[in-house]
Amino acid sequence: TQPAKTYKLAAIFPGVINDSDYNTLGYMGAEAVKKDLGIEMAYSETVAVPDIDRVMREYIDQGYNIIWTHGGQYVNQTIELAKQFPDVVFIAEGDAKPAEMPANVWFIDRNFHIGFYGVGALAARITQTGKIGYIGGLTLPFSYAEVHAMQQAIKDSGKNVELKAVWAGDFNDPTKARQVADTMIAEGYDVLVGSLNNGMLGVFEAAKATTDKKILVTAKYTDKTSIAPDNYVTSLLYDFVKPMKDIVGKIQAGEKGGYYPLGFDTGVSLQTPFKNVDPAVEEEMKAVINDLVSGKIQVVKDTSEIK
Amino acid sequence: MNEFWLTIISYAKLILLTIVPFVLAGQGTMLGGRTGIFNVAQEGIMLVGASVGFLVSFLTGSNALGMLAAMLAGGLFGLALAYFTTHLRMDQFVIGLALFFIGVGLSTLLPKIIIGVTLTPPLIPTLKDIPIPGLSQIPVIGEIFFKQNVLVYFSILLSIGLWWYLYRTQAGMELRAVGENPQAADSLGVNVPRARYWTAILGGMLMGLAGAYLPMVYTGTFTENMVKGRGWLAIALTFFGGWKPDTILYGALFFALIEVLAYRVQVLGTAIPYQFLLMLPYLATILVMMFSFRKARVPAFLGQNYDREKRAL
Amino acid sequence: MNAPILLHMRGVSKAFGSTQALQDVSFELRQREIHGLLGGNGAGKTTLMNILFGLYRADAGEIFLNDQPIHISGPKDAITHRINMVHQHFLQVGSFTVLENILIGAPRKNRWNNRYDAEIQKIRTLQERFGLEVPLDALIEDLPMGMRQKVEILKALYRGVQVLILDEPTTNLTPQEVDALFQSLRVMVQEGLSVVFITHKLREVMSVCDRITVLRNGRNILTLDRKEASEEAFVRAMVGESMDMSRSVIFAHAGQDLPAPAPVPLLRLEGITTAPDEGSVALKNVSFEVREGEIFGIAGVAGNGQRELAEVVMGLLPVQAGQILLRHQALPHPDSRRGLKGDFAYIPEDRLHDGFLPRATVAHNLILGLHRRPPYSNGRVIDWKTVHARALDLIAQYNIKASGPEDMGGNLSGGNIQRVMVARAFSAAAPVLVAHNPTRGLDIPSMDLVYQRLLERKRQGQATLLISEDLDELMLMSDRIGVLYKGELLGIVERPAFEKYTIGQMMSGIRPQA
Amino acid sequence: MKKSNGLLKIARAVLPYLLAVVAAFAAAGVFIALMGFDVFKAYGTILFTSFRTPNGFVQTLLKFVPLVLQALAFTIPLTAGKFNIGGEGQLLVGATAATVAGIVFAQLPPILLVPLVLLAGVLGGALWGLIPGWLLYRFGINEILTTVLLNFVSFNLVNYVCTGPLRDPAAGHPTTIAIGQNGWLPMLINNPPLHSGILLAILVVAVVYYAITRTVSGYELVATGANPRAAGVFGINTRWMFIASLVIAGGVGGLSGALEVAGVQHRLIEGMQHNFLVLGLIIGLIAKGNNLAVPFVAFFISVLEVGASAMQRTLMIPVEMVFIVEALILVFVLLSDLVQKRVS
Ligand SMILES: Nc1ncnc2c1ncn2[C@@H]1O[C@H](COP(=O)(O)OP(=O)(O)OP(=O)(O)O)[C@@H](O)[C@H]1O
Ligand SMILES: Nc1ncnc2c1ncn2[C@@H]1O[C@H](COP(=O)(O)OP(=O)(O)OP(=O)(O)O)[C@@H](O)[C@H]1O
Ligand SMILES: [Mg+2]
Ligand SMILES: [Mg+2]
Repeated sequence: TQPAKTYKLAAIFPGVINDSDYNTLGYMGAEAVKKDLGIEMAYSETVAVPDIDRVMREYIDQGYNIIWTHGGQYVNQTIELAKQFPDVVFIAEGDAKPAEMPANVWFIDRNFHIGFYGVGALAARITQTGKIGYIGGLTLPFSYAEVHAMQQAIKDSGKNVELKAVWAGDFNDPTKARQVADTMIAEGYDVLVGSLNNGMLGVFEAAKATTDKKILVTAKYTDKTSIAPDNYVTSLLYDFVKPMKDIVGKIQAGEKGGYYPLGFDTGVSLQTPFKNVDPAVEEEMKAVINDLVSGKIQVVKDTSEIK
Repeated sequence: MNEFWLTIISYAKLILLTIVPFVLAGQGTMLGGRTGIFNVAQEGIMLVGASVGFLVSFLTGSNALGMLAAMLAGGLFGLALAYFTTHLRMDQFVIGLALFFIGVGLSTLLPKIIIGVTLTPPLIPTLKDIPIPGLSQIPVIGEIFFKQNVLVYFSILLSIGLWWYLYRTQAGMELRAVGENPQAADSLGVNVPRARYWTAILGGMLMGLAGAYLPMVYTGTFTENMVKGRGWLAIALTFFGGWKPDTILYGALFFALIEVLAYRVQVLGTAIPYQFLLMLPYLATILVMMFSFRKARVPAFLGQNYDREKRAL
Repeated sequence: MNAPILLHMRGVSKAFGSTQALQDVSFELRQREIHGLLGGNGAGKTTLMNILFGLYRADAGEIFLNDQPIHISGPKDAITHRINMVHQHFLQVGSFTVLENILIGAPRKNRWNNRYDAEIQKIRTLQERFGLEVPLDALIEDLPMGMRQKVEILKALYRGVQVLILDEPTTNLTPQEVDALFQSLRVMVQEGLSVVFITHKLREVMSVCDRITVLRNGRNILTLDRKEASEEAFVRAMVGESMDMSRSVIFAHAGQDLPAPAPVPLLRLEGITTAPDEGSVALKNVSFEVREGEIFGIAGVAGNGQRELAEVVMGLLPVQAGQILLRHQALPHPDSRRGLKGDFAYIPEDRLHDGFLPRATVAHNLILGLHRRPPYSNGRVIDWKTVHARALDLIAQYNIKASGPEDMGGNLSGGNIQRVMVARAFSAAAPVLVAHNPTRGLDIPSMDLVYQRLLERKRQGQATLLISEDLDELMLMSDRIGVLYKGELLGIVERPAFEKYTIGQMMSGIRPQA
Repeated sequence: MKKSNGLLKIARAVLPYLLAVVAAFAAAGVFIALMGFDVFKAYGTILFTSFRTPNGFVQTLLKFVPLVLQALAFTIPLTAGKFNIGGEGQLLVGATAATVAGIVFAQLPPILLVPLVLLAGVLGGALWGLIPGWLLYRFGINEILTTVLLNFVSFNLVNYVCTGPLRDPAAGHPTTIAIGQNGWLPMLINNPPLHSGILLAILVVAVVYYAITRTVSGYELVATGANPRAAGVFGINTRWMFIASLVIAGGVGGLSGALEVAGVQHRLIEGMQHNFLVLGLIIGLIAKGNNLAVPFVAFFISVLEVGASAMQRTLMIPVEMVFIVEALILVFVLLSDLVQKRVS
């Protein structure tokens, strides 16, 4: 009823916006909001955990009234602050609906596991040695969920392949990731599924450095063809343009909070056409992906520990 | 060749691949220490080396230039350390820490300024293995030792060379004298400041190269803080390497073995949480020091500054 | 014989921070002469020669060699002019062999190998010529002082010298070894060398030198031919008018009429035996007692267990056998807190390492070891008011040259550091004092002050264990002197039966025949 | 007369710092200008953000708490001549212990739980300081190495705890669930939030200063640092001093972690140590190990840090720039020493 008030968006990123990865996606989302919705936007890079509360408050001081924290490490403090500033809207990200959700919080659930069913199905079909390696950063709930989803896919594919999950201990240490990947290759794993940020680069280098056999790699978030054209298969693409435009739009329409799960309908997709994969597999996978998107395949979100 | 040998070979290659940054940084530390200069800025210098090395080879498209630049940058840090300690006689640890801070800052600042925002990751081609004609044909041995990248060869030859220089030549004997008792060396006409300068600079260059190794071989790109404590491990290595080139090489092999095995255990599957496997290199280092540290013969003058006209207080 | 002048230093001045070490000093050296350079501590002897050898850079002055002005900017230059120096504290690499120590910096055709056959030959011939037998492949740190000095001389000869400087070469030698050294000096002079011989011991100078130059407070007072001068002349020159001789212990020869100690033993060592470990001499079954009002002297060549003895008495060094009794009470051992408890005071031999806090204030230094007891503290909190007052008092009493109690220890001169050591020890007023080379680095007036304080203690019936490498000092102050050799107490002589050469014999390990 | 002397003394002490700061800013300014930014605007932001808004000031105080404690964790052993580079490890282990205590005993009333949480943090940190202390005492291992290496061990320890049974399923990041409300530090101000930990930090500063300058143990610590050999000869148990100083430092470091948990995060979060260690070292070194100077330097650095992120946000100048300014200040402060020596 009252005239739509003007909104200013502040986006806060855990890493540098030019990582051509998770932060870049966020940056593009924020840019889109700025361009397409004509909303004033400012952002902060590499905001450390101890600083997040301060940075959010500084933005609020400056009259920003939509605060988006683009990372799971911020979710708790974002919600805490939301309670203190009811007329500022907060957008938080995480992997499971938080226990308490103030009315002025939008929660983006990243639902990584759904896409990883597809990755698993693909990996099962392209491994020669029958050994698939999943390289994660840390044993976070979403990582477990990803691995379980892959297991579900492998089971459904009826193929007899082994899936091994290992952890580099860090999503952003390419050197460690490289060493893990080297080890897996030495142990005969020929398909490496990366669920890392900067670490991904180490996995690709390991694959490139292997000359005596062909190592295939899948990645996450963005198209990484250019890094290793001969080893790259696909990537589980994410997108924050549509989600952010949706949410900010809703905010403008007066919807101050809500739950926003990411999925195939919001821009998540398995990058096609696959690289370095024979067309037959490409065909099989089309069906799988369709069933996924249509919801015919229900991917179980299982965050229990991997033994 | 059967499965077993293939595994052996690939692990042996991995170990050699892993020792390089430790050997380079360790020998660099040892070299400075031999004239009494105790560099504690490795972590920072390696970061700068990684950053500069990556940037230059990214801009020029030449890894050789990149490594050269990394060594130059490291050399500058060595020069600064030598100047502040040998010339201005300031505390080596304090200056070392200051250089470490500057290194950390510069390493992330430079890429931001020079490359800025790109939407595809800036990548450089990593170093290719260079098979040594003939030798690389030898079964197993050839595969392991003579199909490596240039820096693996370099770090091993460097260790041998340094050992020969320090223990088989008069020049090296005089250099060691500087680190043991500079006043004695000085009173016999050895140019102590010169020795301290060049060892500190060359040491810095080696650390810079050690840093450059990470993007050049492991990752093809620079990422913030990518050295992740290897600089500090190099100092530890130098201590339990007894400040000797040969034992430092063995020490590095031991390190690499631990690292590689830690990952292998994880891949083969184990009840031990991976976080504890990742602690292994650090814990093993401490463990080894418990038994080797007292015995390690440290250069007598390590960490001190020599002033001809000042009597030791 | 007036041989031509080989070397001439003219108008040399040098300042270290505030101290003017040398003020317009001139010095000339004739060919084939042994020239004594005489002066108290801190007179500038070492500084002058360090300048000649290029270790210190002179603020002013010039040097002529055979009437040619030469410029020496570092030892390298000095060596090329065949000037060489044997330092007071040997400059040697302990972990290297004798051979390596000689060859450091020696010019070679090919510096990229370590085949030293030719060099070894050359060294052997030198050793024969001057009778300097040393095993070339022995590690320096394993050699006794006498040997290490030979190495030092070999280093000089190997590089070919015409001017050889010896800085207090006799400090660590027995009278016998001293004679031997003087022998080889004479040989060298016959071979055409000229020798500068630094010392503050008059008798030595008189026995070997052809000419003698005396320095005092950085000025050269006089240069005389030995023949045409008397001891008194030199003493005057060294000490200066400043000092009031009448109250002086040194010149009053107070030793003779010291009050005899009471026969009551205060400190007693019984069969003390310590474990041998590298770098230190083991004490072997050492027993003696120090009585009330007694000064018990320990003589011996440096490094024969003096340090170990002092540390055992202070409870720092564990023993394998034997015990220490204070007033017939066996003391717990080892017990590094012994000093803290107030019965023992200590003047350590190595003041810089064992006694001094360069990075703390003079006040901090003056209460080290006394800091847990009144008046300085109640055991928990330090009463800095009192500390400050006392510090000012001590600084005045012992005329310690410092800007005040808050002055940093590092700014003090060696002599003043020693004064701090002494002031601290005497202010503890402990029944037992272990004084190791208490006058090292002190000029004669301050030396005298220490002696006066020692006599005061004596009168108050306190016991003093006086360990010294200066035999004259021991014979002047002690009631009895025990001689240490390789950790054994070879014998005890009683005043007035002191006799330099018999004590010297014991110092070199020859037992007195009972 | 006397008073003016005192002032003169203070001026003498402060002047070199001011010069160093100016010099550092000038040097870095050239760099910033070359990068094509507005130097004055940048420095304006850096220096005044803390004082423009109440939030800015409160945030500065919140930074000050961990930084001053980290600095003390460095300077306390430094007094005894030992380098503790393990502040962040001690912070993390302290934070871990505090978190576990805060979760396990969540039901206790505040009067019990708050002290318990802090105590747990102190003990955790002290333990992490004891290990290098013991390794030094028993095996003579260089403490610089052991303290640093233990940092890396602590990172993995935190990862383990944050992804283990106490993990927070909602956060896509290694985080534990929150500690009991009763364990949260009482607030001095609610909005912007200023927790009472700052009082505790200031208290610690005062106690440390008093203990080192006035007590016998403090004297023995100083003596040990000034010359361990001599201190030992005169009855001070120097090896014990080394251990004690490292343990106390660990405790202080642990407290900084506990305060972050109980006062700010209310949970253990991977990365919560950020760059506190390095800043703590810089502060301790700029203060030249003088515990009286530490709080002032720490506050100044906090101002810079808060200003830095504002600068990065408003002018898009990389934060590292400020880090370099800080390092430069250190170098210039060190140089100013020499200058003083030369002059006097
Ligand atoms: N390296 C130095 N730094 C500072 N002051 C010095 C240095 N060397 C000598 N001095 C000062 O110069 C003066 C002369 O010292 P020098 O060592 O020449 O005396 P010396 O005659 O050799 O005394 P000693 O008999 O103790 O050897 C003394 O005041 C001494 O403190
Ligand atoms: N290691 C040193 N570095 C710099 N200056 C020193 C050093 N040692 C002494 N000094 C300075 O040199 C001056 C004399 O020092 P030194 O110890 O040689 O005096 P000294 O002649 O032995 O003392 P004294 O004349 O009382 O016996 C002192 O004022 C001191 O400030
Ligand atoms: Mg002197
Ligand atoms: Mg002298």
